[in-house]
Amino acid sequence: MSEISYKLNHIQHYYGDKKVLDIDGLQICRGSITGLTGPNGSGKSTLLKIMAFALKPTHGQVWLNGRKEFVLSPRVRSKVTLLTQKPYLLKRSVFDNIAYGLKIRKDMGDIENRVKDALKSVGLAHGDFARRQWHELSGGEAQRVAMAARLVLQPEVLLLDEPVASVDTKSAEQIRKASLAARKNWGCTLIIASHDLPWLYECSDTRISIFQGQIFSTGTENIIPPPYDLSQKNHPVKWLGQNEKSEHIHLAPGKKNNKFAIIQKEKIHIRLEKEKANGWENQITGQITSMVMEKNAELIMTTIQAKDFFIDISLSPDQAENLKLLPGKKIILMFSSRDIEWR
Amino acid sequence: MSEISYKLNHIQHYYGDKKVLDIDGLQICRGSITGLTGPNGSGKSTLLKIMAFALKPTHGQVWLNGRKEFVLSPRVRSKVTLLTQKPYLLKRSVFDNIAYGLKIRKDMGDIENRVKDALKSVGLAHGDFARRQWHELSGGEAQRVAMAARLVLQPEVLLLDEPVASVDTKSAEQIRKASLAARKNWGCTLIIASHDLPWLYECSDTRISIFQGQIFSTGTENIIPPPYDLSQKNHPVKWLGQNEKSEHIHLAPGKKNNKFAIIQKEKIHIRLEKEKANGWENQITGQITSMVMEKNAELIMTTIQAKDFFIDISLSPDQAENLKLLPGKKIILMFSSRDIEWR
Amino acid sequence: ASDKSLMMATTTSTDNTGLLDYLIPHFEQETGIALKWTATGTGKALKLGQNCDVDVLLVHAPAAEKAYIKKGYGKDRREIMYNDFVIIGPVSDPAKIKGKNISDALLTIKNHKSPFMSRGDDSGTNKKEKLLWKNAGIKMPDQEIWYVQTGQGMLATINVAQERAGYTMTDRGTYIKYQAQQGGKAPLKILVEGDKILLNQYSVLTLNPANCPRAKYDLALDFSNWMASKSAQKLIGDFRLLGQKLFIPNAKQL
Amino acid sequence: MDFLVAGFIKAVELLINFDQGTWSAICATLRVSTCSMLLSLGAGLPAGFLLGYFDFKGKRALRTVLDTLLSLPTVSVGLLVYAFIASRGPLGQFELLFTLTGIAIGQTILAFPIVTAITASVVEGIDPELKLTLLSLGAGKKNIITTCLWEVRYGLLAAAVTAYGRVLTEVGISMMVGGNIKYHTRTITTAIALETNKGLFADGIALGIVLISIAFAVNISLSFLRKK
Amino acid sequence: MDFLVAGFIKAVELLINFDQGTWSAICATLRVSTCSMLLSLGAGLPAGFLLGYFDFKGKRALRTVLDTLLSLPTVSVGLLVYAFIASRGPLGQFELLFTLTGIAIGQTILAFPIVTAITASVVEGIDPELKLTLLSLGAGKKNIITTCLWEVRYGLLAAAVTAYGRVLTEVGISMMVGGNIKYHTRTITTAIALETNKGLFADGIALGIVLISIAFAVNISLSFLRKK
Ligand SMILES: Nc1ncnc2c1ncn2[C@@H]1O[C@H](COP(=O)(O)OP(=O)(O)OP(=O)(O)O)[C@@H](O)[C@H]1O
Ligand SMILES: Nc1ncnc2c1ncn2[C@@H]1O[C@H](COP(=O)(O)OP(=O)(O)OP(=O)(O)O)[C@@H](O)[C@H]1O
Ligand SMILES: [Mg+2]
Ligand SMILES: [Mg+2]
Repeated sequence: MSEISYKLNHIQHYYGDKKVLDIDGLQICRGSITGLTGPNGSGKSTLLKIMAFALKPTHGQVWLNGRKEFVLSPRVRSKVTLLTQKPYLLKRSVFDNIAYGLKIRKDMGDIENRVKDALKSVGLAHGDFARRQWHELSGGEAQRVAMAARLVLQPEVLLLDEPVASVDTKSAEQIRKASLAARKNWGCTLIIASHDLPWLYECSDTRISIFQGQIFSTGTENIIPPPYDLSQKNHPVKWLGQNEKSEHIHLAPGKKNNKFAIIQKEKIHIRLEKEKANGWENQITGQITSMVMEKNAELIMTTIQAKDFFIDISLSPDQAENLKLLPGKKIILMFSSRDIEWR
Repeated sequence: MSEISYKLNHIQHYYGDKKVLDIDGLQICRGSITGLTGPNGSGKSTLLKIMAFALKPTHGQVWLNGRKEFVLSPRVRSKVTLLTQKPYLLKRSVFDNIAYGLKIRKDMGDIENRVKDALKSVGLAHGDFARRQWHELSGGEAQRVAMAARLVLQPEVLLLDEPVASVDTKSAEQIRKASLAARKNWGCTLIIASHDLPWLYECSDTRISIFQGQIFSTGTENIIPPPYDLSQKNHPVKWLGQNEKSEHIHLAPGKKNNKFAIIQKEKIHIRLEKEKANGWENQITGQITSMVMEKNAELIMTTIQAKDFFIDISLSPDQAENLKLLPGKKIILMFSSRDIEWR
Repeated sequence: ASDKSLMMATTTSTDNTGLLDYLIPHFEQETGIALKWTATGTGKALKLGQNCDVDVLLVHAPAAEKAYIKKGYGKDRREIMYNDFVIIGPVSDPAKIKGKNISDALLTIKNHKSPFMSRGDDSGTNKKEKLLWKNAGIKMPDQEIWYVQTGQGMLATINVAQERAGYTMTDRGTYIKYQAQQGGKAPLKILVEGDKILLNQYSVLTLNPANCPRAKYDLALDFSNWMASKSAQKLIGDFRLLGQKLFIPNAKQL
Repeated sequence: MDFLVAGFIKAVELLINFDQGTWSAICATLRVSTCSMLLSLGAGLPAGFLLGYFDFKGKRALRTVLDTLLSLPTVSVGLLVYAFIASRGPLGQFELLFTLTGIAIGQTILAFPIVTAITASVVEGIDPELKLTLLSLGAGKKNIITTCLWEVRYGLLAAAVTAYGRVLTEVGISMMVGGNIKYHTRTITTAIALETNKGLFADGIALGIVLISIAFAVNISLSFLRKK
Repeated sequence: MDFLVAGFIKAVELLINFDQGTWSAICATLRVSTCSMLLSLGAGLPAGFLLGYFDFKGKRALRTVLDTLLSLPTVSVGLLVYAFIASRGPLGQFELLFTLTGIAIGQTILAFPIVTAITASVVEGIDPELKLTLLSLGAGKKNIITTCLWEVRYGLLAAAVTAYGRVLTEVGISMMVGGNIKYHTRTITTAIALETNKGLFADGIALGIVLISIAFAVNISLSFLRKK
């Protein structure tokens, strides 16, 4: 299982003069499910397109299964499949849309049943949908047809760009199951970009977050996003809230160009009240907005909002119960500025 | 505030022979924010298009401000604005896209600043984005530009079809704020369709859910979706789980054609363990998947999953604390089949 | 002079040879009448006159002209000049018609089934050709393989004849131009000429005011008279194409 | 073959020596084609829009008829126009026969179906989301037409350029309606036909080169409208 | 005016009486136009695809040249082909002058830029998402071409129909290369030109109606390809 599927080396991508991706190195294990998160415009779709060999990066190489591969390389074609963010359906019936990939692979055996299964796995009834035309679908239905068209190919790598963006809860659950089944049944490697963090956390076993084109791996980190106030050079500050300068985070000194403030999730502590003079510079008032079950109910992903700053922390059920944490509750986030790194 | 903005009368819509919308009556108050939920293909987008006077319903009329209105009616044009599900940007710059609506209204005063404000309200920096071309945007950025193009018009009614579908958490929060500000600043009436229920619950003051074209108002109801097993005519049953016939819900007798099983949320009780012989036919094992703060932290929207059946219940913080409810916890849903209505 | 203007329809040969370009400025200068002309097939020229779209005609199809006047469309047919037709063919002359009289020549071509190119466009030239077949007592070989109808202008037809190594009938003016183009090494040369019947008479016709009341009959008559005038006749006689005389003036002075 | 080379040399000569006949034909061609293009675009763009945008009964039949009109032979158009504007025709009193205006009318009839048919199929390809977006932004009928057409401007350019090519090169109408009158209604194409008829192939080629140069100049000045 | 009516009657007569000349012209027209359309579509669709799909340096210049070629006068094309296939020309030994094959070659040259230019601008309008989708589904180069072209089939129909109209109605090439030889290379358009020149306007109109009828039949049989 720990065989390496993808290796990215010094990938940079520019749109015009604008650098939107700058990844020194990244490895993806075969059979893993990787969640890709990050704000709008951080470069998720660009990265996925590059990994799908549908876009040539301005610099750098992508290895697949230990081989340097390129756009339109015939080795790659039948292995890697991308579900794009705005799925495009071909101007033909739902059935033909799903069968298309099989047809160009000249892999036509038992096509009826395979299409049927694919439709079922995204929660669409074959009888109702297969003969519909591409424009006779609602937004979420179209999204799911596109997903089915990828699943039916049983690719070695499945790259999903916001697969549940306009999909209802039940179908999202179905797509999650289908993703897990893909891994189980044919050892598929999945990389999934999504803004639906609870869903993504349930789906994936490792997480990568991406911010302004840079990668912060493992999902154990929180980014304290810019802008930073550098007016006192040695004690940069991040103001919370949009206009008022009231609450703020003390950052570590030593900020360099193009670096972001990072803090490990485990270094953030939750208290119910402020503590005086305990050596922790940062005691930020926040409110729990949501608590969501992470995979297998072992952890609870808790989202805390402090003005316009959102932070996700994974808590154990015990911890949550002890502090009687519930959505809506006000809490204190406590951490030291020494634990903040510039990366 | 309780003046009526919209009135829908016997609206039916067909695509071909397929009836996708069947609404007997619906009223929307001026200045309200209505959340519209429902699974994929239930008819949300169709309803919003009809309310935007961009689609003529097959049957029935729509009143706006007490007047029967029609597609392309000049009275409606400057009042009602729809953000479509797949926002389409005109092939011009971001600035021109946002200014377009103002230009066709010949309302060009101080256009620079108004566009700037609109961009800011969806979290995009004017300097960075205004001069970009329509195709030089990421998915979420495009979505937000389209939103800005609607906000800038300051319409009387704003219909939003999945405004945060591919938008990051922070921007979703900004869009929420912008929606509230629209109501506050110019008394805007908003109807918002979304699958992001936590977000929607935070945004809206009333909820409508829609299922196979039929409306179930107020958000206090849960639909137990078909298929129903009618093999014993008098005791219809809803099987949970996809294939195995194990756990099930006893439904009320008397199912009629095209009717759905509905249960009021308040009629569902949560227990930690099953109780014997208490007269409640249904004791269903479920697991809490998420708990999200509702508006103003007064309630917690709790999602419970029982096999493939999802149910949302609003709990008070006290209730949750007493039962020590947390995501991941297994609970029992208890309710009587007599409380199930056919509608 | 600008209000005195005249519209003429004429056949392509008068225009293509450059005769009108040479002649008309004199006419305009002497009479103060502006003359515009459109050069088309004889048939269309007559038709334009019949429909009163023009004021005067300069054509070369005597039989058709007489019928035309009889029908009441035209008036005052005035013979102005002539040139002549010749039969040309490959230098090798496969049917051996050189020196024969015209009827014998055609008969030989027919018997030998040598390719013969006809314009087949009902032009003055074509009408003359049909008359020649009739005079030779031969049924129109319309459907014969060797009888090729080009439906095109004279020069194009000569070109087809050259490609097909066949015979054709042409007016002398066009042949001269053709010869010049080939730089004196023309693969086709004149084989039959000089017969009286080969004369090609050009006439000016005015339109019948009864048919076309709005046509400028008076100015048309002026043109007709001028063309027949001594000075114009001399100009025509002096006109040369590539050093060769092309038209022989023969207007009868009134 | 050699007349091709000779034609090239002659083309340069004609232009440099400012040959009067050639220049008058160039002017006539430009005037007539500009006029007919303006008319056919003015009528054809909205007509094509309506045909491509709206769904109505008999639309497919109408499209088939329109496609058929793309196969109108120029001589037939010429005859048709002639029938109307000839001195005995219903429009005879306007004296349009043998005038540039007459030619322009005929060429408009020729170009209109081309502009309309290509516009219609371009407009048909418009994303339905665009229509919805425009309606939802409060666009009125006029806004919808202009914005839709602007959205597909590259496609319309193809319609215009194709129609222009047809208008610029047609002979049948110019010949039949214009009469190929030197210094008046002789256009470059009728001049080419004449020279070719005279067997002066080099002159024909030369004039052809002149015509193509005009088209090239027009297209270069249009190319700034192109997508980069 | 009356010749229009007469033309109508005559058109019916020609077809009913099975007039030999007319039928031979119809056959010639059909054979030549089918052949040239097949050739120009076969070459023009892929060429237009490449031009519209890929971005490369000099693309805009190439498009401008192509647009200019839309303004090739038919007589010039005729002369060009004539120069090559005349017996003294470089291809003289194939004896293509005054044959239908010769005409077809010329018409292919005429139609190719039309097909290519319209195809290119239709392909240019393809949603970039389609390209991405095809790549992501594992389409190879050939799949990409065929699927893209199929996606824009309605636009390509316009290209084909426009080119067909041009080919069907052109006179210059048929006249120059084919020679308008009765029963052999006389097409309907050259026949129309001939009849008109003879002053037989009614016959010209009649043949024009015959031509339009052919186009109508072709377009009706194509209309099943249209979007409903
Ligand atoms: N064609 C383009 N030209 C210029 N800039 C572009 C282009 N496409 C994307 N960008 C920019 O590149 C950056 C990365 O875009 P990308 O689509 O990868 O973001 P993303 O992470 O997928 O965002 P989202 O969550 O909104 O989908 C963004 O800042 C975007 O504005
Ligand atoms: N053009 C069409 N032709 C036929 N059926 C259609 C068409 N558009 C939508 N439908 C069907 O109508 C129903 C309602 O569609 P609608 O787009 O309103 O759903 P929705 O609630 O917006 O769904 P989603 O959450 O996926 O956006 C769906 O079942 C869909 O399949
Ligand atoms: Mg993206
Ligand atoms: Mg929808």
